[in-house]
Amino acid sequence: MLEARELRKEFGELRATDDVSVRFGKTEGERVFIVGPNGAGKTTLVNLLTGLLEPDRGEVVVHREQNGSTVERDITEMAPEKRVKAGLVRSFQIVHVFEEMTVRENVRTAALSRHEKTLSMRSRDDGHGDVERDVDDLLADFRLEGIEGEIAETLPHGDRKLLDVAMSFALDPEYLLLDEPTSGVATQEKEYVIETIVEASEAESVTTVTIEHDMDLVKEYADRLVVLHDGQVFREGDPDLLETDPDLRRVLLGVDE
Amino acid sequence: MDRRTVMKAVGGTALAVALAGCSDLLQEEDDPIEDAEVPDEPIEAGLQTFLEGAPAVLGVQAQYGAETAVRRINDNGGIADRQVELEVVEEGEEALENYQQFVDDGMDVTFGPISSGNHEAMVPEINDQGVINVATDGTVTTLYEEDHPPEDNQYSFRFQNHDVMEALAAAIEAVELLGEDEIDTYAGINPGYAFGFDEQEIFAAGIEQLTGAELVYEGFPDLGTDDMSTHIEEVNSEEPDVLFSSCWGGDATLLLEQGHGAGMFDNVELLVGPVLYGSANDLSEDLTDGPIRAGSRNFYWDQPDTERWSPGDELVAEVQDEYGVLPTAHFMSGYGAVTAWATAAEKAVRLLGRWPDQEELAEVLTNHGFFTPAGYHTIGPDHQGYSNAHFGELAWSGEYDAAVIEDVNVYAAKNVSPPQGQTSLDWIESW
Amino acid sequence: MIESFVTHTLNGLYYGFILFMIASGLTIIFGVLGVLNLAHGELYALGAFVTFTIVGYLTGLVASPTGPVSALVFAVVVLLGSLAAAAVLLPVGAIVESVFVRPIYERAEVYQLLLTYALLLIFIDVMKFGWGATPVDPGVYSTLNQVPTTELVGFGYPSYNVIVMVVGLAVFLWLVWFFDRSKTGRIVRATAINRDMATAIGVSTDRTFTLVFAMGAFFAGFGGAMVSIGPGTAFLEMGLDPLVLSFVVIVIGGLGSLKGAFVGALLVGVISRWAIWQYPPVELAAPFAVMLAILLVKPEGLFGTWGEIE
Amino acid sequence: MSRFPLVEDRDGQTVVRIPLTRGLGLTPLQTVFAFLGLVGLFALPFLAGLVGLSWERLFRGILFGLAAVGLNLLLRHTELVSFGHAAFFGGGAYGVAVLAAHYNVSEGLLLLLGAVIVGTTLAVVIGYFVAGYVDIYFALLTLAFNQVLFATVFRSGFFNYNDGLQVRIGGDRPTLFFLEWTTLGYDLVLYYTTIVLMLVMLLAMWKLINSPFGRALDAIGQDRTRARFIGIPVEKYVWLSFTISGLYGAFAGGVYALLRLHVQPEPTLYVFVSGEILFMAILGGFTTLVGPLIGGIILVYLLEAARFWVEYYHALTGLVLLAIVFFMPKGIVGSLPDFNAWVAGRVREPGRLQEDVRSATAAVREGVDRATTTVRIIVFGVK
Repeated sequence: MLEARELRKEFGELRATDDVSVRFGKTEGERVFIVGPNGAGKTTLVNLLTGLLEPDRGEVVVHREQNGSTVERDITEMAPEKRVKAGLVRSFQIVHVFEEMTVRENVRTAALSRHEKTLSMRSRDDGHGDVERDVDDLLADFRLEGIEGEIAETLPHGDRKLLDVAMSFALDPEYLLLDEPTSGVATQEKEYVIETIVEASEAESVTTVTIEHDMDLVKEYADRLVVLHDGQVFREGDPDLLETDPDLRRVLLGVDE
Repeated sequence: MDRRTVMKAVGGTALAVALAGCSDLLQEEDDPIEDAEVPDEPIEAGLQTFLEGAPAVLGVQAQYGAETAVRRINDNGGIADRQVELEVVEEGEEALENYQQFVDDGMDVTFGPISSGNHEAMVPEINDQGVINVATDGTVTTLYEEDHPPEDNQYSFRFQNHDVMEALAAAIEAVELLGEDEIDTYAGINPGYAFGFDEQEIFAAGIEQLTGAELVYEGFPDLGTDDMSTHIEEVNSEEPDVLFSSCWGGDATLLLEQGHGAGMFDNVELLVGPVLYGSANDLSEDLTDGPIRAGSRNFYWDQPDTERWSPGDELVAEVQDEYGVLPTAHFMSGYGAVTAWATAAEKAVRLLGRWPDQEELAEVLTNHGFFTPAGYHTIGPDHQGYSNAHFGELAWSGEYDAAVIEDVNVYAAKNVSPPQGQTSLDWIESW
Repeated sequence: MIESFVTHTLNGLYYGFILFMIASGLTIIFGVLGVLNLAHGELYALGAFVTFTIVGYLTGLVASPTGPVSALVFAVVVLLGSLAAAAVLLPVGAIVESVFVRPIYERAEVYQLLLTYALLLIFIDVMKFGWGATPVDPGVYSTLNQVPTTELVGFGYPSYNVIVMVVGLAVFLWLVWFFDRSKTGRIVRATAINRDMATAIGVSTDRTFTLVFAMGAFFAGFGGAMVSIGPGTAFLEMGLDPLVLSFVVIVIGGLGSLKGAFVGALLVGVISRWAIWQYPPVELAAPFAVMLAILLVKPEGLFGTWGEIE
Repeated sequence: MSRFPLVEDRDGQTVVRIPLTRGLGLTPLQTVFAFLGLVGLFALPFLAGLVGLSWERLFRGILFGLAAVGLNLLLRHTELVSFGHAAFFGGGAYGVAVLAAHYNVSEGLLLLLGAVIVGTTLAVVIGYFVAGYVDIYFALLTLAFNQVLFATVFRSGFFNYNDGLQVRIGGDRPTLFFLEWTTLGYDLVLYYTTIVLMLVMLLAMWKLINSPFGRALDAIGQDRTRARFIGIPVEKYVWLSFTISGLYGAFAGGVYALLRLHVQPEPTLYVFVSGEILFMAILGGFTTLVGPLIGGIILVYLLEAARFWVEYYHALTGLVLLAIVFFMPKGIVGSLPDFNAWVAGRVREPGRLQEDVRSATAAVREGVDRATTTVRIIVFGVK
């Protein structure tokens, strides 16, 4: 379980997250969706959890089952690349892939990292069979096999999004934080993107935390809902809240009282 | 003075007479070495010097000097009938590489460089390659005194006086002018590179030995800087009796300009600068104000007085005519280096009856003596040239519309340099 | 001691203003075009050489000053000459931008370095061809010092330095006004912040870039003019060190920030003069040590704003 | 399998395998070039003179070029522009000079080892501070470190100021392999030792940039944030590559000192030397492994020898560089394929050459027009 404890981050006057406390992965493979209006602090929360930003106060804690008991580990000070090794992986709202590499090389680079082989001096094609097998599987899972030789920057946007997520999965995550995986994707393709992610995460029982604006998708796929508003947790619970809670609707529509 | 006397006085050959600037004293043609077996092709010589930028203030004078000497040689029928062809190239930071290129190009002799670091780099290479180089400048003292004593050095020579000679001359000059008891404090503003550090060290040793004066400030502005105001302000606040500065070229004019601007000359009794006169052609009248004694190394064009010394007079006329400048000490660096080699070569031909090889020529050049319009020069057993050092009051000449020095003091080489085999700092301590 | 402190600080400010005038052009060009112009120092040197010619000619037309008033007239003539010399750099900058730099905006940025380095080398020889290989000096420094300035308040300080500080401040204020208030300046800023947006509202980015480059060249040339009329000389390699020092200044200040360049230049000027005063051997290293110290503590510089003129 | 040894078919392409480089290969054309290059390198001291070139100068070019190969690891892969690589070149050179001048170390290979240690240590220290920076901040920080080092050496008596230090022990040049040599013998032994070591270093670099580590560096260069979030310790890897990069410079600087036997700050440590090393990489073709080496040879040759050919030798060098920027857009080696195609095209249809000239003229004219208009606007305002 991944926990944010009273995380606070200020940018000048603005308090982007105001002592946010929330837990993800209460059950194995839980699908949590973070929703909220623009400027609610969603991306900041993900950035704090993954180490892109340092909190002004508060902690990030991972709970792990060990010999039948739960062990807490404070990772607030941990460098992002170490959190990745600890199973905490993310994608970005604006696609971050290695633009000049092919699709396959992108995924392979991530897989090499997962296999602790980035310091290896052996040639690329030489003796990394386990890595290549992983890459093949992922390309298949994300239906990228047909375009594995294409240079990343030439791909259509939807494929770039999928590639970004595929790279995250190549890291064998325990928690995967996805910052708007469907942003910029044509409406008819959104379903496809989310569906692909869900399939992959269920296969590996990865806990996913997804920022999403499309409430239809949220309703369809969320196990649990976290609503942020003005840097605070406004509501937390079942996706049915979207239907039942009038305050929530008002907040999400951005109509202030 | 008849022909025989002149010839004898300057070393016996028509060429030597011509380079001493006395050819009009020769009344008849005579070639004592016409029987010598000498190759027909011209002598190829290379000169490297600073041809552009700030140090070109010095370097171009050396070029003029060398060219003038070569012109005079060729007008007088060459060296044992061989004409000299001089190739001039920018020294830059690649003096060693330039020398190698000269050797690859088959040069018979090379001249230059100006920079002492460049010269240091070259000396071992010169001895490896075995093609004589007569350095115009590159005057760091320790080079021939300690680093490359005669037993390790066969082919590398230097014409211009070394640094100790001018720095000590500066110290003695200050004492002569102000009196031993009047100098209690001194300061230095010297360019922040090897030459400036060396000059300051030697001057300090000299002036302290002579007067017991105390150092109150030493600053080393960057070479080619555009602002010395901090150092000048420190001199202003310390008010030393003597200020020593080995700044040259643009640094020298900058020091004088900013010094005047900040009233520095009201705060020092005397400024002595061993190479100040090198900037003669860049000084304006107002900069020559103040108690400034400017050095001119081994040559000042009006010493002896050109009114009475026709070789000097002719040289100045020729240089002004040809280049439109007054010759400075660096002119003589080039002129003298060529002359040293040329007269030695001719001497060798006369001795051998044929053209000498490099080894023989080097042999003759060692302990060689010769004249230029600046007087008599010798190359010592240490391959270092020894000539008089000159200092005088910086002043303005309406006639030449240029800076001059007046009331010139001439220091014989033996008074400002240690005996052979002794190092300068040891020698100064023994005063 | 106190008087020394004041003088050293004034010397630092004077030097800082010189640095600012050189660096302002570099920071404008970098801020808007994103081009690190290695030939900037040569534009500065070219300004110094052109000043030698123009100011030399103009001062030949006026008689040597005899009193404070005529000295002031002389100074005005010299400053006008400097402006004229800097104006020569406008077409030079415009041509450099539109003929040489423009074709390679789309290429990897390192080619801009190679290109501007090539221009640096070519400019050196252009000046060698034009003015000869040895240094030149318009020789107006001591006359400028006859303008009464600090003596009026009973303090001896070279008037030329005072003139440089006043002129430098004027340059700074004009630039602030230009980018904050003038229409052209706002267009330039808009282009710097968002090229596409600027194009969308009908701004010709091509023209803006040429204009900015020409402006940068103008101020480089004006910096050269200010040095040329001072105690120093104009010589061929004079552009090299100021180029490197300009880097220091604009990095300390924060890239592309005009105010940053201003503060950075004065800081480098004053701190380095203080440092030389207290510990002379540090002279050569001082500006770089200041830069390292500032960047290692505040990596984005004092007024860090990426790609924006502020 | 192929009929030829070392030649195999891989992914439908014929490749030639080079010993010691499992998993790597060259195309047949590259193999021919590599072979010619090797022959050229080994025959250089004997061939250069025949075509009127100085092989010692070419040797110096190779050394600076090798430093540029090191710099290119950063430039091409982590996409960091270093303006301070003279620190390592000069550091290596001064490592040799100090050991020889102050500690009387007389064996050339030991001196070289000292050079590598000194220069690489500098890279470790400087790399530690700059690894977290990118873009121009990285460039100018490396520049500042370089200048501080230069200033220290320039103004320190220990290093004999700018006059520099001799690499001679009691007046004698160092031994090589504990043997004393004649002038020519020394230069030749030094050359061949260097060439052999350099080939090993080139192979190692080739291996490195094609390894997962090289991939990780590419990743860092292309998207630092993403690289961090796939678990690559970015700063550490940049630091490591910076150190390796410095090592190449240190080695080259050490050999330079052994060749020149006198080390001064301006030709080894000055910030413009850093610039030159960078420009060598770019002009030779920084997207290739050996481009920087070629760039080094060409730039050093121009900078040293052009003054013997023409009076305006800066301009000559500048024009050559300009020509490369505009006509060989990927540097010399990088543009070879395109250049071949262009020549072939013009040979087939000479008429298109006129077209090229026309379009180039038009471009220049258009540029001048724009410049004129702009200046008019600046001076007279918008009508």
